[in-house]
Amino acid sequence: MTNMRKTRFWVQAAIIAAVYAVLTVAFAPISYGPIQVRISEALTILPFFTPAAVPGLFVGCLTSNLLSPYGALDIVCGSLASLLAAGGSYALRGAPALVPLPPVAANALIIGAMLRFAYGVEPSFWICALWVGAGEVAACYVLGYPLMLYMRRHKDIFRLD
Amino acid sequence: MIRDITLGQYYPGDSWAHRLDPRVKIAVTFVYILALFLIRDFGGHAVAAAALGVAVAVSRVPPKFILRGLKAVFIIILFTFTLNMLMTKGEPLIKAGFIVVTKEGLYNAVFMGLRLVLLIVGSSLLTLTTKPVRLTDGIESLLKPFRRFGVPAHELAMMMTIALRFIPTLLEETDKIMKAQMARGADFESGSILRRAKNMTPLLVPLFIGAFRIAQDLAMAMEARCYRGGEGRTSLHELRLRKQDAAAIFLTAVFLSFILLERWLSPLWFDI
Amino acid sequence: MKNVRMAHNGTDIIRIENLIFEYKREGEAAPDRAVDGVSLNLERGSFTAVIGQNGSGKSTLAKNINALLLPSGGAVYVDGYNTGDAEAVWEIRRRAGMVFQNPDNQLVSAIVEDDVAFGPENLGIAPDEIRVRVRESLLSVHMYGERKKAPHLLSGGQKQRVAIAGVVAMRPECIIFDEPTAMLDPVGREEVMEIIGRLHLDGVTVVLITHFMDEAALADRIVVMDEGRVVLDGAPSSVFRRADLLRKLSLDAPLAVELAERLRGKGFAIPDDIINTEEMVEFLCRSK
Amino acid sequence: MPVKVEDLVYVYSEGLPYETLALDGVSFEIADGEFIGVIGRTGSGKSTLIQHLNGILKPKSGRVFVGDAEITAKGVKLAEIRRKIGLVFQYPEYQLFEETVYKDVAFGPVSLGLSQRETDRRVREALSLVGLDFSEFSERSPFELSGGQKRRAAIAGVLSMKPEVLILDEPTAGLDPGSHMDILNMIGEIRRREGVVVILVSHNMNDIARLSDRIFVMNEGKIALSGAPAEVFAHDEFLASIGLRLPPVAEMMRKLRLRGVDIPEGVLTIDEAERALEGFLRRAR
Repeated sequence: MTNMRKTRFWVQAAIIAAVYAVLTVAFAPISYGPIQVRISEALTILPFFTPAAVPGLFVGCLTSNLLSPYGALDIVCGSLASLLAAGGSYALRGAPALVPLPPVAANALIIGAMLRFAYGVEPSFWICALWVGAGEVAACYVLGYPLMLYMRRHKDIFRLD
Repeated sequence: MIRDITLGQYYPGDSWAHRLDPRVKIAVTFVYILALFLIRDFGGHAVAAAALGVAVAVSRVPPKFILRGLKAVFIIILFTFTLNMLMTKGEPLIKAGFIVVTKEGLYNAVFMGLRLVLLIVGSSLLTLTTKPVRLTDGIESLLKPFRRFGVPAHELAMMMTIALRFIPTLLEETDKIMKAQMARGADFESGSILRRAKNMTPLLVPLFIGAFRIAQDLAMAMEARCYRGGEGRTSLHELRLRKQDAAAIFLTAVFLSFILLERWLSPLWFDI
Repeated sequence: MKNVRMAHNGTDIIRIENLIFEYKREGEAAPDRAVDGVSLNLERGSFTAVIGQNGSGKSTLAKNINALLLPSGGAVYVDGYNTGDAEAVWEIRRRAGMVFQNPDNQLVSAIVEDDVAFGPENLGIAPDEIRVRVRESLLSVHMYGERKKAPHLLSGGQKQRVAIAGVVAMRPECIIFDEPTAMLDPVGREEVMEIIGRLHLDGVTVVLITHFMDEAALADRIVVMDEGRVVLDGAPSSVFRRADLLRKLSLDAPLAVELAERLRGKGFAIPDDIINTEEMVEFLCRSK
Repeated sequence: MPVKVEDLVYVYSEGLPYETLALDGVSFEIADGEFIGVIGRTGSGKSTLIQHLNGILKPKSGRVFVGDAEITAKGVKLAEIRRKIGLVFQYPEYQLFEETVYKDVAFGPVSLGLSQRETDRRVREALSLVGLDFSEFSERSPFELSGGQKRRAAIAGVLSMKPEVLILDEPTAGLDPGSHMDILNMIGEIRRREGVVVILVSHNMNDIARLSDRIFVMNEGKIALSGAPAEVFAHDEFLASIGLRLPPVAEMMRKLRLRGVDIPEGVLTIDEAERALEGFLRRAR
């Protein structure tokens, strides 16, 4: 039944993308001063449960940016960062505590670079990277990690067969 | 609570711009963004702004919707503008206490600010004149040649279609779950970030389980309708290049050559 | 390898031979046997209703017909193709379409006409032919006016009709309806049942899985299932005569049958082929 | 615990393209212990109305009283309303999330800040009200239960708040006839043991006719008709004009009357139908 398994994989990925977009569109980020915590980033732990989350989070970011008024650059950089982050999280699925790390790193570096070089945000790349990174740490570790531990109980909903 | 949002940026219309092939519009947008980064002075910006003005006029999208895109990222633009102005070293123009505005700072701030505005408006014109579903067709078609390098073009497009289909449904489901949990005492808005993280479980867990139930049903429904991946699949909306598409490509080429010409000749005209 | 088709005697489109289906659940020693030895032959163009409580195996049986589930024992043949033969699965699903219970979870695309085109696109049909099929099938379910709409703006009944159009557009010989009206309001239920009736008149073989007795009464054959086995199989009037057994399976007979049985108990001669309201009203008017 | 509603008005997505007048001046009173049936086509305002009664939605204008407290008054916190009004949404099992049935049912009482002992007492009582044996079910995961059991656990999660008014939106949606009957009997049992006001929103005219003391017929955001079941279902043309069906028994009687068969008014249940037809057949013989 490999066909059914393949279809399930891509449909599961598409639904993860939809949930990501819903959480991005529906909830204004919790902001603490300049730091923005997007609730949808809590989903970056999903690769721990299913490989379908790698394309899922990529398309989720792509679709939610398409639906929001940001520029084309956000669409490309944001989605690229999500893809690398999800790939990293999947690779680290053996070490649960590290799973939320790749999204923090990927977003900090890529979005930080975009802000610095494309948007010309002063003063330096590192400041931009830290600014984005702080928001990601809050979303991935404070929101994402507890959710990951909680969802381990419902592992069977991620089954592909 | 759930914000009352209209989904997506598409402004319904039947203008020449709306009817262009989505692949052409995507390509033109990226060429435009590339051009913006090639510009080194205000002459270039003038050309880019003029081209954008023509495109907006042709698309007949009211300014209110065009500016909505800017409103959303206004804070970043303002933030960038002030930082550039204050941080760039050079010949001071205004000094007030420790705040120093230099000539280069002002030039830099205005230059970057203008580029950012053109960038945002330029790319939002793409989503304003193209339905998300048609954008998906365009992206699939553009990615097809890369299948040889392992890019799953069909699967990505199918994923976007399904995501776009279920975002409104899942929004309603999220609203229902929140209302039901609030009726039982859940509180999604107050408290420190730690408290709010814990409060998210009564929402995120049922939402996940509901979403994966949808995925299970949908996969079966697709299989029942003979879905077996992209191989041998046709499409109701076949993308065909038409006369206006060729015209748009030609005009874009003209625009790009203007930008390059201006960038190459600019040292003669401006000595900044 | 061209898939091998059984010698095909024309009349039966679906043949189920001693079908056994087991769900394996972790932790449980013996697997749960959802379908326990069912044999059924469904004629081409027939309208069969399969009724039973939740857990009686009726849905599992349905998913074994179009190879969404594969038998643990016995075999299922659709138009001569064996569902166990991986090569034949695609051919089987071209002939046996399926409509599911949840209206939302079977619509794939973000626009109605794109969703109806989904099936024909999978069959690799030429775009112009797809456009014709989409138009015809949407017209047949009175949803052509909504073709440009997004599914989430439709009512439950409208979504289910779009789902039916999506299956009809593939021109199947048989359509399996797995509790299609369970999540609809009364108006939506009537709309869907009216379309199912018309499809049957147009020659489509209909298999209706339901627990609404008034819907089962429309079929020309009713199969009653309990705990994975067929416990009753026959014309509606003969099945409904066994109201005692139905009540034991907590399945209530239609109102007309219930009333007819009570009046017979009071000594009135009520013909036993009365199974719906119209027939009861007709009979009472004649005996004025 | 009577409920009073005065001239409730509510508009969906005000000022946006899809702006709709969902409630257009709804007023009614419900006495202690009454069982109210609410019927109306999809989109007639049923769900919007009940979400005003438990304070989830705030009206554009108009007031809602539960007992003597006005829950629509400024500054009334949701916490107080929750003690009075329990709302069971459609497919309530979609909101289960805790790892055990006990914890899920305890979520409401815990959020009310009740003591551990009081919470435990309420969970036990709620589970017994919905017919789930405490020892067998409390420690099990809600997600291992059958469809019917999950729904009961979800309803218990509302009952554990000990509301004085219990609102149920389509509690039997998607259930087979067996579980359908069990859930309705359970609701009858809850009403008998707890003496709560019950507001049942349903499309099943049989259940509404059988269980309701009074029926509210919603149409385009207004209560177009209200009264005892026999009274309401006598207006068959009006109900048909707003897309509503009669209970099957009433429908059969209406068809008979149309064909000149004289059937007494107000025949709603199968027993009444049996007596009426018996009388008719005896006279006709």
